[in-house]
This record gives sequence, C-alpha cells and structure tokens, in this order.
Amino acid sequence: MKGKKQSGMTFIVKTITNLIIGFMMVFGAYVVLYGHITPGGGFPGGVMIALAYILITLAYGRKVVESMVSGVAGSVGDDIGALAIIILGFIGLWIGGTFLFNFLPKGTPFELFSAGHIIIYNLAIMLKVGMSLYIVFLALAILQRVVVTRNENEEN
Amino acid sequence: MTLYFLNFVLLIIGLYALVFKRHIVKKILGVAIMEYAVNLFLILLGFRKSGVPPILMKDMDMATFIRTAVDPLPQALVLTSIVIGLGTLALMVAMAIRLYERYGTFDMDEIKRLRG
Amino acid sequence: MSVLLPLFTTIPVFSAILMLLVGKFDKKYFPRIWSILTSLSLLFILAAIWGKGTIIHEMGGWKPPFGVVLVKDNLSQLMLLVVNVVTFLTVIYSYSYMRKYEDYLRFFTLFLFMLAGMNGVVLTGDLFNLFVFLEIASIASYALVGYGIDAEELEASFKYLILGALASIFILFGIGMIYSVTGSVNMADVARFIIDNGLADNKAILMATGLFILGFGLKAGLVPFHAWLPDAHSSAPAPISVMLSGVLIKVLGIYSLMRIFYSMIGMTSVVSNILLVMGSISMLVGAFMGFGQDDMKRMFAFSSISQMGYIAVGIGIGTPLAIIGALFHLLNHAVFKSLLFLSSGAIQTSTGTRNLSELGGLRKSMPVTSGASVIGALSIAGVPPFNGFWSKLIIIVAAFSAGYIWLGAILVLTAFLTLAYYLRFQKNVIFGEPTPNMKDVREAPFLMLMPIVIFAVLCLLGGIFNGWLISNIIAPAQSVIMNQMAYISSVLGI
Amino acid sequence: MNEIIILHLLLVFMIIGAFVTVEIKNMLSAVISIGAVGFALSMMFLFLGAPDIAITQVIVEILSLILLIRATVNVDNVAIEEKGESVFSNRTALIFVGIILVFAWIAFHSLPSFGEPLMRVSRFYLIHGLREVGATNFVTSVILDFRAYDTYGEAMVLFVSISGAFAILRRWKREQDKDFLRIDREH
Repeated sequence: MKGKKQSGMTFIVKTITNLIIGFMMVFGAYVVLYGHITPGGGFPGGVMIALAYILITLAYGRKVVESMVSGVAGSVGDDIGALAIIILGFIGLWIGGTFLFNFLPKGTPFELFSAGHIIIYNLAIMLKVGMSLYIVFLALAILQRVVVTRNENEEN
Repeated sequence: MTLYFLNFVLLIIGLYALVFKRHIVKKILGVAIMEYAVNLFLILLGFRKSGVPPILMKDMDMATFIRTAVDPLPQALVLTSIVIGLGTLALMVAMAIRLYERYGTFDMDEIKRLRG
Repeated sequence: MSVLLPLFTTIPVFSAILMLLVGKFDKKYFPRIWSILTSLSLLFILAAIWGKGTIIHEMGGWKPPFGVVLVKDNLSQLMLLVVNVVTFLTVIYSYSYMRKYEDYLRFFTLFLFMLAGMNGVVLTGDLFNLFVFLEIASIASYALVGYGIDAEELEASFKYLILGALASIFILFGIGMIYSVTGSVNMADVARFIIDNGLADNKAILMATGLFILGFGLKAGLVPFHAWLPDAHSSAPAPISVMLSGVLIKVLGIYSLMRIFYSMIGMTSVVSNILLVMGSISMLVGAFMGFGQDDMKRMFAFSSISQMGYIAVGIGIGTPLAIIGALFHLLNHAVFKSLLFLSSGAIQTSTGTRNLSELGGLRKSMPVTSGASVIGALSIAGVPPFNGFWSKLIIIVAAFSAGYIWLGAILVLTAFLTLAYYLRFQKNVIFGEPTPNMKDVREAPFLMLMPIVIFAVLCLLGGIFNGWLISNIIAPAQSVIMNQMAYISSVLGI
Repeated sequence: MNEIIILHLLLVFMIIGAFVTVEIKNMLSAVISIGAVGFALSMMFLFLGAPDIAITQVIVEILSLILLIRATVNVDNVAIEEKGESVFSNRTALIFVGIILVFAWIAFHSLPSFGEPLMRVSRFYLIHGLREVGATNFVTSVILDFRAYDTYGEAMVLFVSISGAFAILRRWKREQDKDFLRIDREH
C-alpha cells in the first residue's frame, strides 16, 4: 500500500470535506451578494469559494478538482473577471464622464439591488479573486509533486 | 497611546526577523508580521471610543449613527493593504520554492556564498 | 480633455488582459506586436494632452478630498514623457531581445502592468493611490527581475522583493500617520490642512517625513538603502534593467519624494539637508564602486546610483536653478542610461558575455552598437556636446551659487571619476585589440539597433538644443513644483 | 473601558506570538505561531469595530497559512542553526532600535489621542453615503464608489502578483539543474 501513489488524505478528511463544502459555498455567495448591506464583499467571498475548491484539492488530490475546474478555465475566468471590472469602469467613463462612475439607479437601501454598480463589482471581484487564488494554489500543488519525488529518490 | 506604541514594538519585531534572520521563510514571516502591524495601526487610528461598526442596521437612526460610527476610510485602506500583502506573500513563497530548488538550502548567507 | 487622463492606467491593463486571453492561440507574434501598439497609443494620448496646463480628473465624479483625483500638471507631463518614450523604445528593443526567453506572453503582461503602475504613480493626486500604483509597478518589477529563473537572478530578485516590501510597509505607516494628523489622504487637502494649522513642526509629521524618506529613498536606490540595486539591475534581462534604471527608480523614488515634499508636506531644511547628505554619499559610493566592476551591467548600475545622487542633491539644494538642473539631469539620465543598458544587452546577445575583461575591440565587428555606446559613455561622463554636460553643469553652478562649496567640490570630483571609469570602459571594450573569442561576432539584429540609434540621437539633440528643452519642458515643470499654493488651488478648486 | 483592556491583552499576545515566530527553530511551529498572531489580529479588528476587515483577515490568514505550510513542510522543516554573528552585532542593533522607539514614543504623543479620530473626510461619507450611494455598509460604499480607483488598483495588484508568481514558477529552466537536484521527470 505504501508504494501506490495515494491521492488525497484519509477517509475522515474526505467525509468532513463533503459536509463542509456546501456551507462554504453558500456562505461565500451570501458574503459576496450582500456585501453592500452586511459586512463582507467581493474579496472575502471570492476567497471563501476558492478555499472550498482548495479544500477539495487537499482532500481528494489534484486530478479530481482538475476535472471540475481546470487550470485553463481558471485563468480564463480570472481574465474575464478583470475585464469586467475595466469595462464597468469604461461604461462609467462613457455615461458619467468620469472613470468608475456609478451609473446604475441607487434603489432603496436594505434591498438586494440597492447600491447601483456595487453588486456587479462584487461579482466581478469574486470571480477574479476566486479564480486567480485557485490557480495559484494549483500551480503550487503541481510543483509539490516534483519536489516530493525528489525526497523519495533520496530514500531508496 | 500605549496601543500605538505596542503596535510599533510589533513592527520592530518583524523588522528584526526580516533583517537578522538568515532563513528565507523567517524573512517571509517577518514581512507578514510587519504587514499585520501596519494594518492594525491604520485601524487603531480610525477607532472611536465606544464606537459602532460603520454598518447601518435597520432600526438605527442616522443622527446617533453618524455620532458613534467608527471611521470607514482606514478600513477601506486596510482591505486594499491586506490584498497587497497576500499578493506579495504569494510571490515570496513562489520565489522561496524556486530558490530552494536551485540552491538546495533556505539559508541566505549560504546562497550568497554559493552564488560566488 | 480630462477624459483622457484615466486612459494612461487603463489602456495598458486592458490590452494586457486582452493579450492574455487572445495569447492562448498565438504565443509568438501577437503579444509583441500588441504591446508595441499599446505603448504607441499612449504616446499619442500624451501628445493630445501635452501643454494644456493643469488637468484634473475626479474619479467616480466625487470632489477632490472625498474621491480619488488624477492631476496632470507640468511635472507629471515631463515624467509621462520620460516613462512612455523609454517604454516605447524598450518594447521595440525587446521584440527581438526576448527571443532568448521563450515566454513572451507572461513577459509583456508584466511589462504593461509595470507601465500602468508607473503612469498611475505619476498621475495620481492621492497619497494612498500613489502607494497602490507604486505596489503594482514594484511587484511587476520583482517578477521581471527574476524572469530568467537562473540561480543569481532568483537570489537578486528575492533580495529586491524583501527590501521593496520593507519600503512599502514604511510608506504605508507614514501614510497612516499623515491621515491621523490631517484627517485626509488627498495630497492637496493635506497640504492645505498643514499650512492652515501650522503643523509643519508637528512631531508626527516629522516621523512621517522620516518614514517617507526611508521608503522612497529605498525605492530610489539612494545610498544607505542601495544594497538591492546592483544585483537587481545586473541580473535582470536587458530591457528590464533599462526600465529599472531608466524610469522605475526615478518615478517611484525621486518623483514621489518631490511630489510629497514640495507639493504636500513642504520642503523643510531638515529634509533638504538629509537629501544633500544622502545624495553626496550616493555620488561618491557609486563612482568609487563603479571602478572595480568587471561586469558591464554592474558598472552601469553603480553609475546609476551616483547619477541619482546628482538628482537628489539638485532637489536637496532647492533653489529654482538646482531644480531645473535636477529635472534636466533626470531626463538626460533616462536617455543615456537606457542607451548604455540597451547596448550592453546587444553586446551580450552577440558576444555571449558582459565581462569587460573578456571583451575588446568591438568597433570593427559591432560598429553601430559601439558607436552608440561611445556616445552614451561620453554623455554620462559630461563631455560638452552631449546632454549630460549641460545638466551636470547646471547642478554644479546651482550648488556653488547656493553657497555649498564643499558640495560643489564633490560634484566636480564625481564628474571626473565618472569620466575616468567610462573612459576605461571605452578603451578596452570598444577601441582595444579584439580579444581571441571576439572573432566571429556579428552586429545585433535591426530591431535592437533601432532604439539604440534613436537614444544616441536623442543624447546628441538633448545636448545641442538644451536651451529649447529647458525653456519648453523643464522650466514649466520647475515652476509648477515650486509653487505649492497653485497646486492646492488648482486641485481643490478654491 | 474593558474594551481597551481586551485590546491591550490581545496586542501583548500578538507580540509574544511574533517573538515566538521569530525565535523558534522548527519552521512548521513558526508558521503555526504566525497563524495564531493573525487570528488574534482579526479578533482585535472585531473589537475595533471593523467586521469587514475581520472576515477578510481570517480568510486571508487561512490562505497564507496554506501557502506558507506549502513552502516549508515538504522540504526540510528544521531551521538552519545560526552559525556565527550576523551582519551587525546585536549591541548596535539594540541601540538603533532604542533610538527609534524613543522617537516613536514622542511622535505618538502628537497624534490625536486614541478613540478621537479627526474624521474630517469620512464624516462626509457617513452623512451623504446612504443618499448618494445607497449602500448601508459604508465601508463597501467607500471601497466601491467613493474610492473605487483604489479597488481597481488593488484588483490589478492581485492580478500582477499572481501572473508574477506564474512567471517564477513556470517550467522553463527546470531541466537545466538536473545535476544539482535529481528531479524525477514524473510525467
């Protein structure tokens, strides 16, 4: 059993991961969407959702997660998130004459769609931050494979 | 006032780790400690005695809220500074791994010697 | 007109991200051509807003102290000119130089982000915003210095990263203190608050001043904090050494120091004395260390430290003539230091080495590069027909007329030292006998030669038309930076 | 008043944790103790009335722990013993630190006293924030509307550092150092 490349951690970790993943995703989405009413915002929510995927990587190994969200899809999502921020800024420049102008109606406070372009920004930041931190972790996890084999070579 | 001073001591500890420790990861930890100290300093500046978080609840009326709310501007600055700290940390960890791969050691003086 | 200001930071970022998306299909030619087009478009925008006086752009439509504001006055205009011209020529140069490092996509993304960061620092009128864009430019330059992933480059870029992060933390601590005392982060608003309440000798402002000098002095590579500069400049790829030496240490270091001490806190005698001491020590250390270097790029890096010492001394003296001399030397140094680093890159690609001992007699095998690097060496040494002579002369005259006799002596001594070690560089690299391994050396490719020749021509033109240059570009910048009240009233609109 | 006492206790705990991080020999325990410092910091943010920052600090703390453990555990997790004297002798360092601490003590006296911030600009955010922006979380309204350009810059900082990390980690020169570290071409 020792020689086989064991992907992911023990059974206990896997079952706990299955339980936690749902809560993390929902809480992350809540933090992002209600960022302008309660504490939170695009950034913490995005990192929370990235941490959910990183937890899957740690528990089940890289291959399982790659099937869900591959490295290339991650970097494309990262670029799209960044593009969304800039395009929103340019729309503000076009409509309001100044970059990043809040061109959407303000709505009534305490409602979900209440603060103009803030909610769209939160979504764009969530996409960008979540995807970029996920692919950085993938890059570091890939490298781990190479260095680990180095240790095993030294043993035998 | 003593909180500002204790925070400055924390900054000095981070600076000590960064300058005098020779292990690369210790230097990275030193930078992280200094980031914590600076972020804490900015939030300490914005604190208001018996202050309320700057988030309006449904039942709050505006007048008391404006009189007691904590300063939101340093919090905006700290959110950006935490992200910058995370970005720098990711770059430092990547460099530390590649440096270890190249030199086989984490000791900066050893690396300087090997570099010739 | 003010709509064009945010384009300086958004167009490089927008095209870098588009390049990443499209670059998945064509990794070889699209990134390089796209970056050249981007930097060219920025030059056109600069031409559109040139000479229109002070332009303000309030981000998000909020009045200055409450929102972030972009301010383009004559000093920012001069810095934008330096940054965008050097970047445009460097991007053309790296079209063929980067063939050695196959990954063009990643390189030009980081390059365009560094350009956006520098444009952001130059244009912003907000202290914390200056810190954010300073971080963008610095983090991009940390990764670019270690781009070759060799053993030395990684060690050099890690040391640069650690010291850079240290400088950013001190700058942020200083911004915190300024915010706590004055209640605002907008530079003009802080300046008005300091003047109205007479806070100039407030202890917290004094500590913030010390922290800023520490942080921005480290970014400018002035002496007590220059440890990272020689390693970072010599182990970086040639276009990156050009950007680091030519513009990055000027924009992040010298320009920020000038903007903070002339437009915000106000130049006190304490600050000017510190700058004088740091500048003169930098000059001497840079000049003396420049002698012993065998690696060509390390020698140029040490001479950058000593030339930055000239500019710091010019700012420290503070008289109008000294500021004109400092700004003119800043412009000239960007031109001839870029020329020297570009030619060192060309020599390295053709001969495979940059050690002065192994090189010799390049004038026959590489006529254009050696001719241009002779012009560069002469102009940095301050030989009359070229631009270096005039700016050094103005700073020396300003030092003597301001009564700093011993400082003028150091200035003259450094000028001769620089002349000495650049003559040594010319003698054995260009005019000496061709060393054995220099036989089959071919000239550098055309796209690397074109920027080198353009920079050489600029050195010559800068020397001949220095009168026009000073009156049209440098003097307006000097009058704007010296006049703090005009800056406050134009930004805050009172 | 007990709020201030709790803040002092947490800050002293952070200083002890930071000192442990710096002086401890084993790298893994150093990383764990900096985790403790980070979590104490996020509790301080809660007491200082900054819930946004507390959430962000906790999340970023977890991520940086993962990154730091990633850099230390797989390799050798025992720090190299300090051989010989470091660059400056410790006496000069202590004197230098002493001078800075004294100067900092004087400078902190002229800051506005703790708990009474000037709030010249942020009073405008509190008064006009609800009507002009419509968000009830004023920190988010400052981040994404009043000073949205900073957040634009921050998003680009993260983008640059991630692509910079990729530039450093790319597979380009790894084959060359085969003689130095026997790396098994696994795939």
